[in-house]
Amino acid sequence: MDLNFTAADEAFRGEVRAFIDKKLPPDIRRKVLEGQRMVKDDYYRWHVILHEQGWIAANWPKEFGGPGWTAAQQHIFEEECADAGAPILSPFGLRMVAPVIMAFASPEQQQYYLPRIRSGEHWWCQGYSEPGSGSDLASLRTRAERVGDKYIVNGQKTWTTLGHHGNWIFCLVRTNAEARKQEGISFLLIDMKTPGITVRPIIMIDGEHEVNEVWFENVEVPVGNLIGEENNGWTYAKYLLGHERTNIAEVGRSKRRLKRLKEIAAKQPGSDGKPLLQDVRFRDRIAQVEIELMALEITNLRVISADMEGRAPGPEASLLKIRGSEIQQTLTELMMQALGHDALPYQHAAMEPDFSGEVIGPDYGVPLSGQYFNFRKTTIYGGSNEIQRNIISKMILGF
Amino acid sequence: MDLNFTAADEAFRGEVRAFIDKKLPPDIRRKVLEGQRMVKDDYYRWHVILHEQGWIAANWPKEFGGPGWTAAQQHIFEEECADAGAPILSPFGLRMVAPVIMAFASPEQQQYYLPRIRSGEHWWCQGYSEPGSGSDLASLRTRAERVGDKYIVNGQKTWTTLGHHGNWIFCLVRTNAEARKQEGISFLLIDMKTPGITVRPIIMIDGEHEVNEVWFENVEVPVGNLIGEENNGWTYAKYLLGHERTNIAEVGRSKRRLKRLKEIAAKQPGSDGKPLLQDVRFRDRIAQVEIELMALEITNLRVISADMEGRAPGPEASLLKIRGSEIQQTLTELMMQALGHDALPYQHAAMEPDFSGEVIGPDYGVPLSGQYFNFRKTTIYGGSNEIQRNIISKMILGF
Amino acid sequence: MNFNFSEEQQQLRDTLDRYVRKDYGFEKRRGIINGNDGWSREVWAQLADLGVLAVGLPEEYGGLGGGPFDTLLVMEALGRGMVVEPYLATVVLGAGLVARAGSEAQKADLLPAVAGGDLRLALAHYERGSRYDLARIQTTARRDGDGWVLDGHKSVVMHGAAADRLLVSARTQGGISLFLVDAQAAGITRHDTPAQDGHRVAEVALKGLRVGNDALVGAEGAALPQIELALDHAIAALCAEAVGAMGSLIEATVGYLKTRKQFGVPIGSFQALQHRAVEMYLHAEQARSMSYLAADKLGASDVAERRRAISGAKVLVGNAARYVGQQAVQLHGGIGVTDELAVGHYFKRLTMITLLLGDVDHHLALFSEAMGDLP
Amino acid sequence: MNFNFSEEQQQLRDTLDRYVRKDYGFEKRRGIINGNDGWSREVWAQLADLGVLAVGLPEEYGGLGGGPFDTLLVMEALGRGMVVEPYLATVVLGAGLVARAGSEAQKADLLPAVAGGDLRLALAHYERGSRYDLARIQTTARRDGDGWVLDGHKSVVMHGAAADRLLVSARTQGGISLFLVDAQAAGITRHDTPAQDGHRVAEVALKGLRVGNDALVGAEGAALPQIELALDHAIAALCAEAVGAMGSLIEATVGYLKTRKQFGVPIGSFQALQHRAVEMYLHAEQARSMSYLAADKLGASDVAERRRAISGAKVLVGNAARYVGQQAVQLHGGIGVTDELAVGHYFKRLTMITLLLGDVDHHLALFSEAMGDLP
Repeated sequence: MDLNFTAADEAFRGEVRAFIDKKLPPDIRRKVLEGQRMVKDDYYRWHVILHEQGWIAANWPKEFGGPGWTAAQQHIFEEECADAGAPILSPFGLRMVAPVIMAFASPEQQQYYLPRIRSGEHWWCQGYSEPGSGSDLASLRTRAERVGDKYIVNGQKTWTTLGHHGNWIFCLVRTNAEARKQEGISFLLIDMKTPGITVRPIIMIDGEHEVNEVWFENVEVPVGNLIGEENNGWTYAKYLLGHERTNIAEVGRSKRRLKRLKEIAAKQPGSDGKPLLQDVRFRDRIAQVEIELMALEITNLRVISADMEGRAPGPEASLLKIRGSEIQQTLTELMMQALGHDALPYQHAAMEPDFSGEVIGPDYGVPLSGQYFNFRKTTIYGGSNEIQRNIISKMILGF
Repeated sequence: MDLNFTAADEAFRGEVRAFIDKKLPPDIRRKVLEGQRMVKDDYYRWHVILHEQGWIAANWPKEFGGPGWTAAQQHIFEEECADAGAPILSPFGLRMVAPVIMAFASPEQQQYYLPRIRSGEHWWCQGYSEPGSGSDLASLRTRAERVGDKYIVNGQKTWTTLGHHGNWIFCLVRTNAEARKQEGISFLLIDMKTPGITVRPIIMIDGEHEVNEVWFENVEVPVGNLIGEENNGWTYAKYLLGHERTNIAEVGRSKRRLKRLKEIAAKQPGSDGKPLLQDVRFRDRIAQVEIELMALEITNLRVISADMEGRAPGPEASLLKIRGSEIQQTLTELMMQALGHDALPYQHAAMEPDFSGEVIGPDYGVPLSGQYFNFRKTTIYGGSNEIQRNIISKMILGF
Repeated sequence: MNFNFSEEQQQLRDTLDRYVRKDYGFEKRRGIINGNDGWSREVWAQLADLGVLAVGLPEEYGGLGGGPFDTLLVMEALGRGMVVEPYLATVVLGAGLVARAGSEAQKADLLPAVAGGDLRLALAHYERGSRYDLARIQTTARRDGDGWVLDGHKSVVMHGAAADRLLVSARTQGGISLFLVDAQAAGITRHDTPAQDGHRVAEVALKGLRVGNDALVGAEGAALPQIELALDHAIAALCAEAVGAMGSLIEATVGYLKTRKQFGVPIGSFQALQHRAVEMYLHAEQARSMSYLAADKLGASDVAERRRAISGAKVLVGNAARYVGQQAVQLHGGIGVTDELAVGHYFKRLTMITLLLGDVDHHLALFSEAMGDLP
Repeated sequence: MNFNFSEEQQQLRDTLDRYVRKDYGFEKRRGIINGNDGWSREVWAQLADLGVLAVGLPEEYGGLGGGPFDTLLVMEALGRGMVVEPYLATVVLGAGLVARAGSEAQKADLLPAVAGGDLRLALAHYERGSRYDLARIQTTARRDGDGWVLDGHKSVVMHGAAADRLLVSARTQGGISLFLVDAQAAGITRHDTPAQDGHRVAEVALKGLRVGNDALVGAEGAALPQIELALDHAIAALCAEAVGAMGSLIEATVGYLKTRKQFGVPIGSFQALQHRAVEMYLHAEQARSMSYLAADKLGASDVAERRRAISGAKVLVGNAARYVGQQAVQLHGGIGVTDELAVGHYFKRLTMITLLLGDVDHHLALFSEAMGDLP
């Protein structure tokens, strides 16, 4: 039993930190740390920088172009990126479709897609959810009819994160309407430039454009874009959902936000005029979430340690998702609460880095209410926390 | 809209208060206020005092010997009794079986039982729950077989509160094993001196004897002890459960306990040596429960006001039960917490009023931990809070 | 003891409810908040026609002589429809202050115009750095001849840009004083901004603003208790608004739970979600009770008793609004966090209500500290 | 980074688990706590035989040289079986203090005897009115010839009556000092009382108690940091015990949910109860993590870092123990609040653990106040 990283791990951390310090563009870092609006190029530039370093595919095995890191190293890398204010890499290519391609695609598919994911040439989106199928994913209705060497795809996907940036989308589609609901589903890769695809923005509660609806109208997809076997897509989908959990707890980013929260609380006045950080009640709230986060960090390391030994995943991934999202929500709520009346103004334009108008309230306050509203999504997406509780219940209770 | 009592109500309050001041025996009052162990005679003496005043059957209509009070007066009476430290009157006769007798029993039964409930000659117990049927009351298995002009009763009841004091018990028994589960149940009154009845104590988590198991072995009950029609008992049981809600919220007693909590917090030292009542965190906890109780008092009055106008009961009774029990638990928890390490000693003998040994910790501390443990029952009994939530859900959601 | 509203009160509520439901739909509201002003003169005129603006004002100045429970009814109905017009700012805060503290001339000048829908008011009190402390203001008013000159900056003034006249607090020799100023006067700059909840707030800069001695509302240096009382009225009103909004939100959520199907059944058939909906209901009912208590105690002669009820209400309603808002979003799932549905907008309004005029921690502190003299 | 226990550690845990399961059943425990002493010499001897008493003590004094994680393993196993014998008092608190602060002679005198099961210790520090403040003690020790005379009253001393020797803190000229005294000495009166959780506590009165200079543990006036460290070890141990108890309680509750039928189905099929069980699991897992962190930081050279982890652990484990205990009772329904089932006893032990050595509020305050120097 040893909670500390090895000397080699710590050396690795130093290397990562030095690299980020040197290579992460300051304008991007500032945007992330201050919660300004990100554009596609911000993500892309960082992607390319990591690609050039050979670090883009942190979780990939060496044979597919990954850096060959241990789980601990991956964790350290994530933590350092989060702490430094590096943008979140879109997970849909690197962490979601890639493992499926590595596990189930043909060698030709692997050779075609994997390098393009690494280089950033392909920006992947996820075509899972549909308006009628949220938690009940397997009830999806988008259908792909095979005609000759093509699938004709019709239907609608939704909640497609950053779909307006993407050029490829992996979709669950129904290829057999007769079969039981999980059994008629296939896993299809679709070029978003194919005629018949329409991407429509969904404006979020904070007024931002982040997710989309994607409509398919007689979209022709070569059968060569099918992953694995037809009607076997549910297996791959489940593999994907169960695969990625190194970063599900978002410990790194929550630690950064905790730091930010304390900075804000040190600047904001309390009702007695002294800094809010000296207000017993507010500071206690910070303390409570900090303690919960300290525990989650250890829990996360426990899971990583089990992963390193290849122990079978238990309900821990759901645990990390539930507590991780709760902590994120508490942190964003406290940051908003710290603002008092300054949380009220909605300053859409001030979220641009080149905004030169008059900001109402402190500069750091601009994105905070929106972030609180937006982060309500964290207990909904990626399998809502209710679904996560069902999963744990199944494992510990059998019901 | 007027939240205040009328002048007439306030005058009534004065009358009640003066009466209690004069008539409530000081030894009993002290036991109640200080949480000492009560004996049967404590309850009985107070019962008789109220009976002599004509106030024993607060919730009964005049024609059956009640004082003819309005709902507001009943509320005031309860509140004053609670505040003064009067013992809780056993509800099983006065508030549970009596309304059923008034509504469904024959005139002869009414003339026999009701005066004896008022006088205290009959101390009633409740024979509802069985080991196998808690929340699922209708699954009860105690059976009564009709043989001539008698029922032969066999089975087991449990959680019989103060069953060791009682001489009558009203029971739900199965008189038709073939019928659907709610339909074969009858409502039977049983003299506890009948041969074949055994009362066995259940010791509670706090070490006290409060509830019992009651065993029936070929107990012969005259058919004249049946209320209403055979196999129609479920209707009467539901009537009983829905009937009594004036006092379900326990606002009066919680207000007294809140006062007690503040007294204790003013005496106990905080970690900084100043009274705990000046400790921000502890006082905030008191404040939170006090605010919740302020709201519940108004909610309770709203329900009484609706009752006075005969408006149909909504989910409010369940609301009062849920929040009322939560508040009781919080209050007992805070009193225990106020003791710090003094909450540890278990001083069973010191709960007797004539205890003359050395008390460890402050005198007022003796019953507090036990009370906290014991009060976990409040969210379980009388239809657990989960069942209450189901009831509300049914009403507002239809599920 | 009587928890019924009078026939007139019920009529008022029904009329306003009908108006809001019929003429203030979600899309209409969206149009209004995206418009230039962020509120609608047409709606304002209609509210005046319905008598809503007059209800809480004294009869001798064109009002209907209603009390806190009438204001409560109005606010609850406005809350149900998320009405963004400056009712709270103009009638509850502005006109209320004038009615209680103003001179005869000021009342005669302003109140009939407010009641008739021809004049809007705003209270410019809090400043950057005040947080929720009423006394921490730095705007100054110094005597200049037989008038005053005001300098300072008022921050996040509710509906400051919609107002024709502003009630501005400022430090004078004797303490804190209140001035009634023309919003268009030279020396005032207003910066209008949409708020997160669709309402509007303004920054108000005062630079060498000259006003006459007749601008003083109440006695010089004696404004703080009046401002505190006005804000207590506003808190009680916000509590009632929150009760209305929670009602709508629970209705929407219950409706969604009944109709949205997953796994072949309505999601409302899942017990964990049922119990969540029940907890929302419990919070909302307790909040309703506290909104009554707050309204009732506004007239208490004992200030401590009033403040206790107001702070208690803000705490309990704040906790309720937070729970109900967050759970409504959660139970709606993805569409709960979009701009498309009303749900998210109710959530935002409820969130801002909890922050306005003192958050839960602030009022818990006030309530808790007042416990000192006990027992 | 490695979250595995060594083979030896696993063996120790397995042995102890097997012993507790087999030889320390619920009825056996009931017999012990209802006995005169409230603990069993036979069990104590068996624990000694199993090596449990020696595991955390230095090798040079008959111990096995284990560290905080070994103590954690033992305490977790004892927690699983609600073992009431004075392990915490004797080994963790008493022997730990002597091992860290005692003289060579004291160590040689006491530690092998503790390891062998022949001697029990207790720390008599807190007094009535201390609440959780370590420094607020009034017992005095004054020099008398080449010895000391102690006067005072120690309150709620964990297993004070089972101890052969007591470690007593007292004010001396230089500050707070610690004395090792014979529990049978003239001048000591002990009043043994059962605690709510089946353990024993004692009131210890000291009246003109004479001890030699060799009774002093560590330097005169310098005991407070040592006592604080000892109590931090005890807090970490209590956290581990709570993790063990929560594990048993969750197991029992899950078992009950699976088998208890109502409405014709196991009550575990009700989603609202399922999610409650899940929340118990989440609390318990987070508590486990914090118990590791607390054990890890016991050896931190930076006292602030140690205290932060200890207080954080006591807060999180306290909240978890409260939730798990209360819900276990609630989910068991009526039988959960009887003396009959183990459930209620686990609940009582967990409750007392949250109160011992600083409750959630106390440690939250310590943690929160230490945040001052940030960021």
